[in-house]
Amino acid sequence: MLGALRDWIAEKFPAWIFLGGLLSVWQLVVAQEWVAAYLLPSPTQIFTTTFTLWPEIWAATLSTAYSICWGLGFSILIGVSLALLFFAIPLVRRAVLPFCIFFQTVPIIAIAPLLVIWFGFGDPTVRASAFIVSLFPILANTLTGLQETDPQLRELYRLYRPSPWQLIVKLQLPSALPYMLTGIRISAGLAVIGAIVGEFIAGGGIGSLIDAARTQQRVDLVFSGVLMSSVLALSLVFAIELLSRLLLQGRPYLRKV
Amino acid sequence: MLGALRDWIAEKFPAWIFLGGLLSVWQLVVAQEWVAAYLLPSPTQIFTTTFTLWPEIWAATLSTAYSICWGLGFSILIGVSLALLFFAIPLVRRAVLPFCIFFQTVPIIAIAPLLVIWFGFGDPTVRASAFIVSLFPILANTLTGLQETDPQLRELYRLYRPSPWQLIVKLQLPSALPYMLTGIRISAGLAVIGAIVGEFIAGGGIGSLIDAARTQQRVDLVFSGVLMSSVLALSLVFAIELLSRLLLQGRPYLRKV
Amino acid sequence: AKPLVLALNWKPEPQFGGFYAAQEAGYFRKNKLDIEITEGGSGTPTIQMLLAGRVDYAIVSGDEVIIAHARGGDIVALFATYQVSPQGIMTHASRGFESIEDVVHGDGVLLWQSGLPYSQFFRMKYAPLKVTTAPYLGGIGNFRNDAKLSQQCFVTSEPLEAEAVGLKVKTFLVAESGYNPYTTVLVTRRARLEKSPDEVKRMVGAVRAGWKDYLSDAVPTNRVMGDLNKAMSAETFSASAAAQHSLIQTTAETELGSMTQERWQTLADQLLAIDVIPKPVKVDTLFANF
Amino acid sequence: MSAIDVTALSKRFSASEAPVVQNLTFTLEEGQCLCLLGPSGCGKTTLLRLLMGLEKVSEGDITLSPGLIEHMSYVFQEPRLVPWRSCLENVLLPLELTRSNSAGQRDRATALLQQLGLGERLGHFPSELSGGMQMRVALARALVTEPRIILLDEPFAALDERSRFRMQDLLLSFKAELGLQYVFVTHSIAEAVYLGDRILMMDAQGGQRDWRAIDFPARGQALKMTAEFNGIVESYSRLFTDMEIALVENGGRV
Amino acid sequence: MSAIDVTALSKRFSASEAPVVQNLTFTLEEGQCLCLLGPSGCGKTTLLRLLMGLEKVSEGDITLSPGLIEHMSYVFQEPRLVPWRSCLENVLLPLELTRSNSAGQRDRATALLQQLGLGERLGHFPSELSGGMQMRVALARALVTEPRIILLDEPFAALDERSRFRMQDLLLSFKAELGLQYVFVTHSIAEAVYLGDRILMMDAQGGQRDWRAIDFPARGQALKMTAEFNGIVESYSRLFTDMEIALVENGGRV
Ligand SMILES: Nc1ncnc2c1ncn2[C@@H]1O[C@H](COP(=O)(O)OP(=O)(O)OP(=O)(O)O)[C@@H](O)[C@H]1O
Ligand SMILES: Nc1ncnc2c1ncn2[C@@H]1O[C@H](COP(=O)(O)OP(=O)(O)OP(=O)(O)O)[C@@H](O)[C@H]1O
Ligand SMILES: [Mg+2]
Ligand SMILES: [Mg+2]
Repeated sequence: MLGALRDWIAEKFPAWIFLGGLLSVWQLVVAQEWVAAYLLPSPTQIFTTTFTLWPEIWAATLSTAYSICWGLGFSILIGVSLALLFFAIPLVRRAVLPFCIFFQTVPIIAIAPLLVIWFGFGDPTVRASAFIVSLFPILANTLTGLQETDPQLRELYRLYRPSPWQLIVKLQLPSALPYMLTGIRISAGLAVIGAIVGEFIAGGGIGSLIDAARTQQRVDLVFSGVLMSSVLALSLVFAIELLSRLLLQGRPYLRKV
Repeated sequence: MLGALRDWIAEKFPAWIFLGGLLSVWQLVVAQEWVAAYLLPSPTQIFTTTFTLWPEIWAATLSTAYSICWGLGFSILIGVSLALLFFAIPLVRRAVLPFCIFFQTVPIIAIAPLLVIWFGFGDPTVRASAFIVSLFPILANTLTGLQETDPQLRELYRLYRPSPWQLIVKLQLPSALPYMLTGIRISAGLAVIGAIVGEFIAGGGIGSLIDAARTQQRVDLVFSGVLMSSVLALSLVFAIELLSRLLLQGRPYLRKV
Repeated sequence: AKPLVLALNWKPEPQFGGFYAAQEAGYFRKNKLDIEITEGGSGTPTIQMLLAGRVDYAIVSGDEVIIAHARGGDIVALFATYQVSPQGIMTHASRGFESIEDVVHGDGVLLWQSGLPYSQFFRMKYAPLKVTTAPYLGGIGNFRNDAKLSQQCFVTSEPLEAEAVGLKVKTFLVAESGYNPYTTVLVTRRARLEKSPDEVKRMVGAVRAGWKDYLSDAVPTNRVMGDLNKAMSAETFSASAAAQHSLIQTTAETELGSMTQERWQTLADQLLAIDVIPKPVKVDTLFANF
Repeated sequence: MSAIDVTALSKRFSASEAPVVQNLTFTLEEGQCLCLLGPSGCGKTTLLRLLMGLEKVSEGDITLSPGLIEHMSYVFQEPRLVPWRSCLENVLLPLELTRSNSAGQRDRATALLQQLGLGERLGHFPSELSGGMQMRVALARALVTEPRIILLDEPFAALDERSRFRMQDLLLSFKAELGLQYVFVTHSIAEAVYLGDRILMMDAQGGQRDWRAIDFPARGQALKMTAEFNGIVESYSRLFTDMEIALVENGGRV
Repeated sequence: MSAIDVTALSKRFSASEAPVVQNLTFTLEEGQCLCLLGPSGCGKTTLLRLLMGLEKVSEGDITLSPGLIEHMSYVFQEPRLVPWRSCLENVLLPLELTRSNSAGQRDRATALLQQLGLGERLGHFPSELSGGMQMRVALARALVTEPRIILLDEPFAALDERSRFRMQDLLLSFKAELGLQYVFVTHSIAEAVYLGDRILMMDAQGGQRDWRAIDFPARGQALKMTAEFNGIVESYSRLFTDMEIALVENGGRV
């Protein structure tokens, strides 16, 4: 376990290097005034702002993080369940799947009145927004994964007349795993943006902070918020990755024999 | 080809039935005033509005559709290319991939002034927004698809010392195809939302229409816009589906031997 | 009992100073009211929240009141904070514009929030517009970056920020064009007013007292709001509070926040003329002075 | 009573192509074991799949003795192991799926793998096993449920001669001790003659070329040295040659 | 000059486990063909993969004659066909990948498939072919590039006896006419004796049990009836039995 952690840090090393390079170039671009600081604050300024307002920013981040976990958790739960349902009953899939796309395309801002009225101010609306935005990728990817299950293995399992539940747990979910994990990774990023947009409307968290700062010329604060949201997204993605490594632990998934 | 089209219409039949049911329930809910009409207009009202303002709505839809195609097209191009690059050079993947997640999580509205300054008001910003929002799913899914290529087949191909290009075209892309298509389906929905948000910022198309209608509490018009954007997304998804069927034409992709 | 909710349509800023002052000075409590103020954000639909009964009092703009009526939403305006609409058009002084008409007939870009009634009013009154229009999303980033760009503003906000960063600006009030809706209007549902006119009366009283305090000394309340809204600096708070003073203050004979049927009627007629509302609206019952 | 009754059985995969299995009729009695012979591509696998219910019958009938279907087991022509399960987990799979995964049966699975020479490979994943080992895991997986009848598609093709002989005798011992029946597809005529109470030989068109009862008083590797055994093997060999000549004359497919 | 030179070759997959191939040393001369024999799981496939460069050598050396590596071909133990390519497209794959896809070579691919009895299956997808057919497609794919040496891992295991004999003679004719060399893994001792100029026999531990030159003046199916031929087969059979006895005595792995 500890060894895995060490490997993982080593693996992430190039990303840190790249980050360093990126920040240097950014700093240079702003220092040389190639882009005005009121449009794009320099990294040092962003860090200073973040540091100065840390208590508020941290509280906002926590609140957003909480909503994201809720929204993403529900997306995974509902997304995987729906995918299983659609897979089990193709008629339902053919009838309902197109309407799931609707979920993805409706701008949250357009249905904000409905959301706020159903869920009220604050967290519940934010969670709902994170959920709506992040549902489809998990659903679509899990469904594809289920449909791409090796038909030869399916035939093998069928020989033993498993219950549908067994078929799901012992064959279909394991073999859909790489698809699901990719779907979750995509959804994690979307859940973050969903939560922030939700907070534009319903208040609270990083979204509110960005919204207020945006109209007040506080680009540095806007970018602080953006920074924190990216940190949240990256932490989520890394957490998912670590978790999936622990889950798989050297098992050769989807590797043919 | 014609037969395929007929099959396809038959396959979509359940969706139409479901749509009918959904609309009936919706109509009932509004007619019975379970939800007030100023929050949720009835389907008939939405259709009436759409019909009355058809010239404006149609022009807006065309303009948005155009931006979406641009944005999604670029996403596919850049997403697939990046996935290939990341796959070919793992160091680059480890360094850069985390920052692609940044793209997904930054609220377009927060960087609106930057976008507008770089791309100008109007279509270019809208396209850029559609692109930014829809890049990641294609990238992530294609990359997963490439990584999940059957190692046994990879070994087989390597025997013949193919050029990297041949390996990509003849092995990796075909076997990543189901992943890619799912990624494109997810991205299609996101490109629609990206374009609309872009239009909130830069003007034009359905986005402007929704934005203006929202300020004037024209919920019916807001929903007309939402309706058209969903129609766009569904048309895209269906087009992708038809195209992929034509492309594959009975070839047993990813089916083991 | 649960507190009554007053929904603002934006973050704590001087435009809501009186409401926070009433809370701070305890005027609500003194009037036997338990009020919870909730802040809003981009796209917070306060009027729909009010209509749906999710909140008890809301802050909306004058034109929203008329539009809501035209769409069958029965609300009553109780207290109009801004007697003169603070909406304005901010231009670079270097352009040498003398009036709104110059701006809309000039070249360059004009940023305004799409769908705002006054933009429609301009389109009718000054037709045809020559300026290129684009959506306004807040902030003055684009304004700073482009010397030929004009934008909508609250005269209490953006022009002050622009001057603070050293820009020379010239600002025109939208009201100059003849379109002058009451702004930052306290509203409630008619049902609520009819059920307990007394509570509404106490509410308006507390708000008026709050605004009186705020107009005479904004500093303590600004400090409270500053804690809630870290994005706005203390200087901006006081500058903004000073700038809005004349737009809120009424003459000696009329009380703070009071409204006239005549002005509401003008607004309704204007909105009808520019097709924002489909049918005439009776204005005599749509507001109540206390 | 007959265990398997096949009447005028045909199978075609598409209307436009010639049938793959053509008009087969035979009866396998309770307790008897059947071997299938025939040139590559003649339809042996297809017949086995039809018996197992993995393919739909196009024409004709298959009747199984009542209750038999619940006690059938199948070994595919390729190992078809689950890649993310270890050797032992692969063998345990049928027990998990049929909800009969008792401790005793786990022991049985281990014992079976030991009998098949895989006692040291319990924890290996399929990709770490040799071809012959994979096939033996598949065999263990089919045997672990204690079936009454087992359908085997060239199970020993990837084994060396010695292991193969050992496996043959293992199968015969299961037959003698547990009453296990099997339907066995093989390309080795000697193996078919050694293992089959009945031999069905198919021609290249999927038709029934020969249907014969093989009767030895006792079976054992020594039998393979006897003149009688080799005579039978020889006669089948001649049948193959005849078919080939007929084919070449007709310009037909191989 | 020697084509393949192997010195003290060992391979282990992990440091903790016993080596899979152990201390092999042999030399194959130009023009000679080699057959590999050994119990299931002894390391034959691993040796073949080492020769092809598909596995890294752990200890020892493999030296190929200069330029040979570019003219090597490989047939895996399983067909390993590309599922989305038809039979003919699978055979054309190497030509496409080596950029030598001329019209003449397309014809050659079709001709090869016809020689292998698949003339009517050109457009079928792998999932529509029988096991033996798939293996033959794999064989055609390996031959289509006109290699100088071809490594074959039990290529005929899924074929009936007649087809197998025909394939054996086809291979011999390629050897005689085109100078094709091969390294051939098989479980059939007779096949090894029939096809090999040299036979390498491995023991269960991956070591070198026997290394012998087989010399017949001429080869043809009739050879299999001769006493000399059967004597050699018999001697190998005895070697297998000896190894087994030794194993049982040592309580070793199979
Ligand atoms: N799914 C399918 N679709 C079309 N044709 C098929 C399908 N499966 C098998 N066939 C055809 O049926 C015939 C018989 O195949 P089958 O696998 O039963 O042969 P077999 O006797 O088992 O051969 P082998 O000994 O090579 O395994 C072959 O010609 C094959 O091409
Ligand atoms: N990737 C691997 N990791 C670990 N062990 C392996 C791996 N590949 C093969 N082995 C082991 O190496 C040994 C030899 O395997 P190999 O496939 O070479 O046998 P073989 O002689 O070809 O057997 P068969 O006749 O059954 O095909 C086996 O014990 C097998 O478990
Ligand atoms: Mg077969
Ligand atoms: Mg092998």
